[in-house]
Amino acid sequence: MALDKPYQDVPGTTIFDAEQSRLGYHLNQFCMSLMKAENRARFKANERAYLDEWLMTEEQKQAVLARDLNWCIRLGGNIYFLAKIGATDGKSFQQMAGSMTGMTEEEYRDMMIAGGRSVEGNRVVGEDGNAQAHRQPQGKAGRKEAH
Amino acid sequence: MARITASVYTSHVPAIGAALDLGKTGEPYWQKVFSGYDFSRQWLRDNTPDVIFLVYNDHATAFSLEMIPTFAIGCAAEFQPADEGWGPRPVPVVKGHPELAAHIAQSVIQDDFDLTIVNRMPVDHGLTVPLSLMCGQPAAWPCPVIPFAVNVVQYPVPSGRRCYNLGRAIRKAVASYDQPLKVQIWGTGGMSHQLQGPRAGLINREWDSAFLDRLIADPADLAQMSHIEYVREAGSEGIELVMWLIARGAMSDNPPRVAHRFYHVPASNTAVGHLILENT
Amino acid sequence: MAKIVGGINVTHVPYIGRAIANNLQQDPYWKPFFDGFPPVRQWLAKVKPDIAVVIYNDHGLNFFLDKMPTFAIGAAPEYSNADEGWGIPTLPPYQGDVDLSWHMIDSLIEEEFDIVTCQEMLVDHAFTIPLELFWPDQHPCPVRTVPICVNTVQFPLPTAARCFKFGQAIGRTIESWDSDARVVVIGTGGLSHQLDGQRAGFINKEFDLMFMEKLISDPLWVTRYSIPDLVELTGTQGVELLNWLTARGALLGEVAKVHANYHVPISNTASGLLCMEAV
Amino acid sequence: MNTSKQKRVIPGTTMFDGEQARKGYALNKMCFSFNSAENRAEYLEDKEAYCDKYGLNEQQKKAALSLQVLDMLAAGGNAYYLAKLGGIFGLDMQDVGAQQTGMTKEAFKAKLVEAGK
Repeated sequence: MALDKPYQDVPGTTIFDAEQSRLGYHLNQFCMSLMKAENRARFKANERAYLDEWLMTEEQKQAVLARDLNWCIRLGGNIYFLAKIGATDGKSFQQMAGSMTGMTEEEYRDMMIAGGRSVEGNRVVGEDGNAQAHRQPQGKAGRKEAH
Repeated sequence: MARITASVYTSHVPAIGAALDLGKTGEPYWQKVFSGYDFSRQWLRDNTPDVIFLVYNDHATAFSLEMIPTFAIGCAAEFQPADEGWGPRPVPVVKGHPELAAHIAQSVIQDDFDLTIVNRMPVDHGLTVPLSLMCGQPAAWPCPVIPFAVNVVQYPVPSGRRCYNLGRAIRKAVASYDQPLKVQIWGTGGMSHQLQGPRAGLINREWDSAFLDRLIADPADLAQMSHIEYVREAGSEGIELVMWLIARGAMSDNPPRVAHRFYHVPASNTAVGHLILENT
Repeated sequence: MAKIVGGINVTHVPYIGRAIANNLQQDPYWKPFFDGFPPVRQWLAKVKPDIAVVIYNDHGLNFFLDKMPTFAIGAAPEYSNADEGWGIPTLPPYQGDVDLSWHMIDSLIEEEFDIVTCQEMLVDHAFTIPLELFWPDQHPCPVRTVPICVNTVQFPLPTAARCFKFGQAIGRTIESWDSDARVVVIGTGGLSHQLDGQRAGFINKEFDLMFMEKLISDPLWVTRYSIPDLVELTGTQGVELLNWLTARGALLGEVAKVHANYHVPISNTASGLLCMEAV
Repeated sequence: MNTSKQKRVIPGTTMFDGEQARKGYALNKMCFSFNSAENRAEYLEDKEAYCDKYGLNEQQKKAALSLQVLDMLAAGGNAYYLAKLGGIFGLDMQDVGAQQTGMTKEAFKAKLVEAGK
């Protein structure tokens, strides 16, 4: 690509650019289908069978089944599309966002009420903020999963 | 001649719509958010325009990755609130203003803005939440609305400068419409927030505050800000703020009167910012 | 960096597809039209493009009036042709070049063109027929493709000046692409014709010939005309010449005529063919 | 309406602008559906029911059923879309052109040939 991608050095952040959009095309189109009540019902009745109707990679299907949004994003998912999965599960944006940080819903909510995540240390990869790779996972939920 | 009388800027968090629809506005958490709009609802009752030109972004609702327009103008007579996955919001149908929309399309396309013309489009929370915040829960919205969708989801997204200049072209278009309509332009989205990845929850109060100051005082300079600064400082979804520059660009060159200013953290994942600027 | 080998502008009437299917190339009605192509095919054999960037307008196959983009660019790995309503046999899919597509999308938005990106896109006769005429009987088509649609259907249309600038930006983005690919730019549509209303059948030979000449020597000449002027001068569908102008813009700088042909009529249309290369 | 004032009047010519696009939405949408052979067959089976399915108003329905191109244009039809309806009945663009200009197809063709001289 001829244009610079200056956004790759922002920690814990994936910019939904052409490459991601290509990678995640079918994953995101699957998400989009969940805007219809009928499709949500079919997905819930048999997730695997519904996923198999889409030209997604096996890994993308696994990431959806695991409801691992960070994994979905690595595979080209975009948060606005992925939100339809959360909606199908009856989850709010806040619950979804919490799940990506390894925090419980309560921990995440408290962080937000306290003014949100600070930008200090979280601007550029290699600083020492709480979104940096070496500080993951951040919360109790993540630690539980880590074991 | 039609004229732009004022501009309104506000975040459009879906959880705000949910809180309204589920009757949670009295809860202390939400009370703090909604209190910032008490003034605004009264202001809008006192200053109801003939048309609202509402700039927002579609959140994977009307546009799938099959086709993503940079700028799309709604020219239809009405727009249905969308089912975004939670079921449609229980809000009134949005009535459009096809004549003014077509006129604006004609004028700004002549001015080298390559709009996508939309004759049918479901509208999502990006459009209906600002209306709810400003109008409460009426049986019908107070006036016709022209939806204007901007791609801030799939990169490349338009630059702040392009958005600001588009606002100026819209100003010119409105001024050349020969009905005496009062038009408000609303810029929605932002302020700092990030919904994705380990940096989710990012908020930058100081930066937001400076953004509001500069938006009021020197928007042309603010429009020079690069994408990367939005992302780094205001979070990956903070890029939505470029849409505020469209509304600001549509205001006259005279310094505006600041009718109202409000800022609160958080509403769900987002720093809520809100401004009302009147043309002087 | 990629190299633009030249450009070809050509008319795109669906009827031509039927003539090809029925082998009517030597038929007296069709001969003056088909005879225009051998020199262009020879030129293509000489300049050997790897990729064709095809600038055209969709006729209600991929886009409907629910959402009508001014400028749209394909970014798909392949593009299928489909039945446009007449049941004419469809052609096999065309290979895309997603790297070039996205490179173009990135730089065009950077240059303040407010395009629509399409990761799925059906291509209609305006795209397929020219390729069929340039590379007859070669299936799949021997070049990779990037389709670019200009709205010449639902008013307001982009101005001629905007189309020319869009073309220039397309040219710059191709030339800044880090690749050794050879690219031919194709513009399709026109020339003067009108399919609808009491004025149906309108042809303006004088204007068409002037346009073809000026496209070589002074492409900005046509930007003096507004869209209503162009409708008046060339017919409601004659405005498809905006695709020619866009393709000409992409050639950047001065060009020389390699070959030209003009013939009236093909169905309701004045057909033009103009092959150009940089000097 | 504001925009209509700036409209250029060219005899026998309609520019397909926003006003036309809104007026003709249902008619054009029906024609767009004829991209599929299945839909074309369904139309031929019961034309009126098919028009109703796409919400055509009386003017549009009447124009479509009678295949009167000028009437369809007056009802907001666009030539590229109407061509798909004409195609069902084997009408090519010269048939359509002749009908609109009140000429025989032969005379219409001759007029085109003349224009090239």
